[in-house]
Amino acid sequence: MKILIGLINGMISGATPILLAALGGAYTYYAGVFNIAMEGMLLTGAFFAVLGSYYTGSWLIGVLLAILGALFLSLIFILFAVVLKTDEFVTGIALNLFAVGATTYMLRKIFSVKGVFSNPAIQPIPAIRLPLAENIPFVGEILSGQILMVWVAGLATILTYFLIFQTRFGLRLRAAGYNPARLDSSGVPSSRMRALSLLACGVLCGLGGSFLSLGYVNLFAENMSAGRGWISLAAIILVNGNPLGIALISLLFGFSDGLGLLLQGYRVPSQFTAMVPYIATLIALYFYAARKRRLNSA
Amino acid sequence: MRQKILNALIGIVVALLLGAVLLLLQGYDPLATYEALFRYSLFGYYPFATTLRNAVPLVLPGLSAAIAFASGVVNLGQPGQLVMGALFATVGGLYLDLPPALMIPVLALLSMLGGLLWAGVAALLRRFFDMSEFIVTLMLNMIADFFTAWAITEPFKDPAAFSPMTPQINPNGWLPKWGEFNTMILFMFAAVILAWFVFNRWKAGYEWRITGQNALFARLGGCNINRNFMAVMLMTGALAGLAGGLVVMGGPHRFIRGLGANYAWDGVMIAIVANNGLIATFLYGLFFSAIQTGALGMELITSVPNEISQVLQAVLVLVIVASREYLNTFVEQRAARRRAREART
Amino acid sequence: MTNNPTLIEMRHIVKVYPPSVLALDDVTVDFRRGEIHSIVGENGAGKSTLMKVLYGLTQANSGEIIYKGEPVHFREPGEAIAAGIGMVHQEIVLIPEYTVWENIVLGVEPVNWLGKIDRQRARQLVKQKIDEFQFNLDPDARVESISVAARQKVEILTLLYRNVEVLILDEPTAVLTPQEIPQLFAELNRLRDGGHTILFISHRLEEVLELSDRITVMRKGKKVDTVPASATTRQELARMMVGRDVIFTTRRKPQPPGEAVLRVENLSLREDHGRVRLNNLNFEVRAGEIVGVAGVEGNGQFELVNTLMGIQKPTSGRIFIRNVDITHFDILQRRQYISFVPQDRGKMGASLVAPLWEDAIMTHHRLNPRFSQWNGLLLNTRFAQQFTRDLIENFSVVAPSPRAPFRTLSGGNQQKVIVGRELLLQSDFVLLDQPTRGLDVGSMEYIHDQILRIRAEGRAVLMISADLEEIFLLSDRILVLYRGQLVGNLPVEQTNPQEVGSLMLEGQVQSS
Amino acid sequence: PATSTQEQPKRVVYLINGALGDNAFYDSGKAGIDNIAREYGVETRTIECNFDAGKYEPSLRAAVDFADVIFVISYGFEDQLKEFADQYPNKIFVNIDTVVENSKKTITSVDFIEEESAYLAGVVAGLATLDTTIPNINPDKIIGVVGGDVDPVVSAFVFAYENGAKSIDPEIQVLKKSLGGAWDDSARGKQAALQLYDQKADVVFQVAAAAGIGVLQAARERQLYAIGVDTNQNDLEPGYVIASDIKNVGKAIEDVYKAINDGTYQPGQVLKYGIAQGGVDIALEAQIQVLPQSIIDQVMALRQQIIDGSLKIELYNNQNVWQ
Ligand SMILES: Nc1ncnc2c1ncn2[C@@H]1O[C@H](COP(=O)(O)OP(=O)(O)OP(=O)(O)O)[C@@H](O)[C@H]1O
Ligand SMILES: Nc1ncnc2c1ncn2[C@@H]1O[C@H](COP(=O)(O)OP(=O)(O)OP(=O)(O)O)[C@@H](O)[C@H]1O
Ligand SMILES: [Mg+2]
Ligand SMILES: [Mg+2]
Repeated sequence: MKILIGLINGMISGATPILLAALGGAYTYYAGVFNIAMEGMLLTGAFFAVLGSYYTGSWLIGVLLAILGALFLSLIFILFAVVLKTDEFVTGIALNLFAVGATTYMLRKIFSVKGVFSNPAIQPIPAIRLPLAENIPFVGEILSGQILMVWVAGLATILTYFLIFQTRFGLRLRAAGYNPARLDSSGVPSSRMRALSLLACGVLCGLGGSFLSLGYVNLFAENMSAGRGWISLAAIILVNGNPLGIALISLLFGFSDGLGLLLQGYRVPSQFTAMVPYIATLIALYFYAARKRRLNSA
Repeated sequence: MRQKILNALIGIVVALLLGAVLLLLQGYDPLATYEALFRYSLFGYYPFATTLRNAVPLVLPGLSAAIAFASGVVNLGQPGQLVMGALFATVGGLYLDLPPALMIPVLALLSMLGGLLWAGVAALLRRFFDMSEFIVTLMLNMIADFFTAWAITEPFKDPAAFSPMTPQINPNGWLPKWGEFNTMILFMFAAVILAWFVFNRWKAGYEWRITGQNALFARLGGCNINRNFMAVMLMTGALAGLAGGLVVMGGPHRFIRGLGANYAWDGVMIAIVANNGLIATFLYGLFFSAIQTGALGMELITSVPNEISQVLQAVLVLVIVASREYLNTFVEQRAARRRAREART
Repeated sequence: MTNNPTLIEMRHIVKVYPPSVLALDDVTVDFRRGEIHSIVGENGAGKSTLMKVLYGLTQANSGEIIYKGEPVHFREPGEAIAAGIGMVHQEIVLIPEYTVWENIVLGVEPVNWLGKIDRQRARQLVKQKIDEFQFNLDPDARVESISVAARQKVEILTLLYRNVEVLILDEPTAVLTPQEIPQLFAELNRLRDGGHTILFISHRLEEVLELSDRITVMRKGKKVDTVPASATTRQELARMMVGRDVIFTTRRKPQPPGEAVLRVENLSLREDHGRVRLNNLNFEVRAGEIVGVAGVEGNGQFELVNTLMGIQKPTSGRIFIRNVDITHFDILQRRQYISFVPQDRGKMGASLVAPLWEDAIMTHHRLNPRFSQWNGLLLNTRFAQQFTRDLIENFSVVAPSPRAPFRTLSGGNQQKVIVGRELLLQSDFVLLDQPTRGLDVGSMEYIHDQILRIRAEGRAVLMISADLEEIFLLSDRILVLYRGQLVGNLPVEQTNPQEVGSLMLEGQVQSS
Repeated sequence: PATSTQEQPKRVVYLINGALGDNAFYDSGKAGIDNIAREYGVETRTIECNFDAGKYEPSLRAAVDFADVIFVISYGFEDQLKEFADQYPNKIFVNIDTVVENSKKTITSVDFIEEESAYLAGVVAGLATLDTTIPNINPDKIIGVVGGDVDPVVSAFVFAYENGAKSIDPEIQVLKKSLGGAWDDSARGKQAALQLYDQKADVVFQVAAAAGIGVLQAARERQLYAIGVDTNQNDLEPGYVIASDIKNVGKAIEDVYKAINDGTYQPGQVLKYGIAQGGVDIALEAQIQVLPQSIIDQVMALRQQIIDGSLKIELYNNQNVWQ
């Protein structure tokens, strides 16, 4: 029982940063921006979250700073890819490289450490206890005690869904991806929508980064995004950007990651259990492709 | 052509200037830093030889990516293909015993086979299940990483070693050195020339290029799209795999942890910076190798930390590509304005 | 109407596309309030560019625009729309995934305080406009599911929804059927009578004469003249456009057809969920014969081409060329028997970024052994260059060199390269899909001559065209496709455009 | 070739295969280097290879060009190290944490007996899991360990840890998780630890560098206990880290350098650094002391036995400790 609850909680916390980053990527996906900079934005967000929280003692300021940090990368992305029309893939790769170098450098410069900065003065994002739900067996143990950012991620999923499919902003955003010429000639510059989508991505990746460094664990480590930005990209592409689908894939990924660790207790070499999430992604892709083929032929 | 070279040079210069500003802001002396950077990468027998050698695992995956992208194939699996190639060559080197003249080519071929098979997995999944090679190759990179890690900690481990690694391969499979020059660079030159030749002179290369530009047109023109996709996937996989084999045969002579580092991924980046041009990929590969190699000297002499060289590389990538595109439009617009002025008079 | 006050004046407009295409060369023209003003000219004459400059889609290098007496400068279409000028592009730019009303309100969506789109109101507003202009459109239909003519209406409605006074229509009739055109014209006339100013671009001179109040003729970036429609003729317009006389009658000489080259037997294509795309087609095309395929777009032409070319597999039926059953051949095998000119140059006919020679040798490189070296491994580039130079010469292509990027060629020259490439394949059967779509009179004439020449050589031609005039001009026999069915197989001498038109629209000849 | 008669060295390089910032092994060595610089006024440099095999040879070459004394942590480039040592017999090569022997026998190796301290860590964990008077300790005899990878060094830790725990009570079960090389992914480290706690382990030993900090944080979250590694991490999560297994690389480096400076240095030795030599140790003191004095006394007694040689700790010998 405890293991199962642990697995579910692990799934939720594993999914949260991926979900937040992927939701951010969904905006750019719909706006027709090929954005692979989520990895760098997560990392930058994680760094600035710790920076803000450590110096001010307020996790909220940490989160805000994380958003600003990730937004800074968004601005560079906008400058190069939207204004100067540089190839988006190149811009993304360069920004990821930049984020690793810059956060490592700042870590050394500001905190005079390399590798990990962990300090009791870093205020974590609080966990939300639900006194009512707590008494329900099983469900209560999952619902209560989740870190605030988990709920934020859930909310962000719904909000993103609403924004993209129900609002003026969303109609224009998707138009920028489907046919920018149409949007341009209807008087809304498509480049503006692309820029806005990148800003949205920055905000969400900032939140995701702050979850990494102030939520699940309470420290900054070099390269602590550890490929989650790439997984979020795979999640987006797998479900064509649909926010609900993204939530599902993120959970699947969080689950298989935890499952991989758990399987180690059962005589599978750790390198193979570590592959589980990636193999799960491939399997998801298989079913997705099969479904698409069916739809196409129908 | 001259314009292209000029644009590249301007981009590099602007990027280096920007980098200098960054260094100044952080309180380092940019001149001394660049001096150290290039002294440890270009000016000198050993530095130059090292730069050439370090270029191998950048240029080969770069060529692989350039050919794939230019053919409309999104093979991003170079990192995985590289380590699989390295593993194949290593295992071959552990169990085979042939005279060097045979052993070296056999191991090189084995490494190509490793990369080819790993790319082949992605190709087959795409071909028969319609699974986008973009995601598949990315996932296979991770899987290859763990798989090779397992291979060197379990079945092929060196029991005498303190960290996961295989024993050394048979010395007959070691690439000889000429002075400081490692003969692995010969393989690189040969690969560049061959790849260029195949891509630009072969009939298949012609079809790949056209397919990359307009797949429907190529298909209607009678090109066998599926076969070409397979061929490109396998060939680019083999190129990346070869890089892995050469790294083993010319470097530590065994598969050790961290063998692949970030090379292949940097190679992909280089291919894009080079706009998928093969010769340009080669040149940029040398250039970035020089930066990476020189970073060591930079660290040693001016104690600029090596993460600064990472930032510098990011700036280089962005600025080179942005300025190339900016300069192209700038040049064209200037010509247009001149033309308009002529028309008015 | 021709005496109305001037609404827009464009003065001394110069526009160069980088690096050096002089698209507008000192053009001065005026448009009056409440007129339908047509602009005609060959491909590349600069018609679209002139309108794009007015609309703010592209910026002129010099010159000025006076609108309602004030100098204006629109930096983007939004500003032009705000000032009351709207444009429907030559290529329809709608979002197929969106519904009609979503396309129309995009950019000026009615929303509630949350930013949520007020669907009810948006649909109602669109409905109102549809009714007001009697457009007969379903606001909830997805654009990908409606006809080309309906899409055109969506484009026009989009502008009317924004209350523009000036409507710019860039070749709106190019994609319409003969029956749809009068409807559009009636709508335009109604708009004009309601006080709108309409700027209309077209190649089709008889349309222009019928519709316009005044006509401006352009040639090679220059304005030739502006004339009242009532004071000119088709011949005169054509002469101004191309700078010489143009013949409009057929030069097709009678010629007895030979034996059957293409034979299609019981060809059907059914999609998985049962929709019938091609329904039991039976026909043949004989040597020395041009067979035209008429039909409203979307009635099976696309699928006919796809099954003939091997892109789609027919559900049943067989295809023979000279008694060889090619039904199960792959594309390359078919290419030994079929020359094919596709309808969309950029999408199917060539790679725009490749150098000209690489586009010119496609298919030849597989079929003609002289392109091979080293047992077919290597491409004989020297021969390829020679081949391209010959093609350029024999098909009067204007191109700087075989190495010039294909996209730098003008549309007409691109089409000549493709036609030349295909005709040089020497196959017995030639499949032409809209061979002159979007081409100007000069290029069209040239391509028509080539088609007649291969007929004279005794090759069999199947030509799909949306242009009935072209079909009647060239064909010996006309096939009419209606809902995937062959509803007419008529020798050209025994029919007329009205009959074919009815077959296209109704699948049968009206009894009235 | 006696280096002892040579003039005083001027430049020292600390060459590591990985990167600084592990809060542990490499950093501890760096501290020793910094102390040398301060005490003897020599110029020092650190070269990090970031686990990039392509950098090993050029780095070694640069180090040889630059310095007279080279301290290396040579995982991965033992072969090149031998070559260079043979080529430059006048330079001093000190290899840390592994044993490398070149044909001219000039390389000095510092070998840490990590089994000694890890054994004691196992003893601490074993005693703690049996002592239900400690808050939140459950009656199950289960403890855990999280390793960064499954390499021989981590395996040696796990091996001795298990032996230590079983020496207290053979029924104690040791659950093991490895992060498959994700040394820097502290979230993963935390998740692994949480799973162990959910499987009823009440003490988890981390051998996972940066990822291991996540283990310590998991202990706080579950209100259970962890054991730190390499440096004294007892106060990183006060009240939840009950001990740290310390590896004092800096001390070894300083000792060797002192010998060089004093002229007593002998090339080609293998210097064993166990608890007695101050190379490894167990640290129990903490701001908030969780362990009862009885346990502390018991561990200290065993530690003393190891120092005076009355307790011999079994060394790791390539057994598969991961089941
Ligand atoms: N890093 C660089 N430094 C200097 N010059 C460069 C660099 N990168 C590219 N160039 C120049 O740009 C030119 C264009 O490269 P590109 O690879 O497109 O040419 P190519 O290989 O001949 O083309 P293709 O591969 O299509 O045949 C190169 O020939 C080279 O002279
Ligand atoms: N975006 C562009 N870049 C470069 N050249 C262009 C561009 N658009 C048009 N041109 C060139 O400018 C000239 C005028 O083009 P324009 O589209 O105005 O002609 P048009 O009269 O509308 O022709 P058509 O009847 O084919 O639509 C042509 O030579 C064309 O090739
Ligand atoms: Mg090139
Ligand atoms: Mg036009």
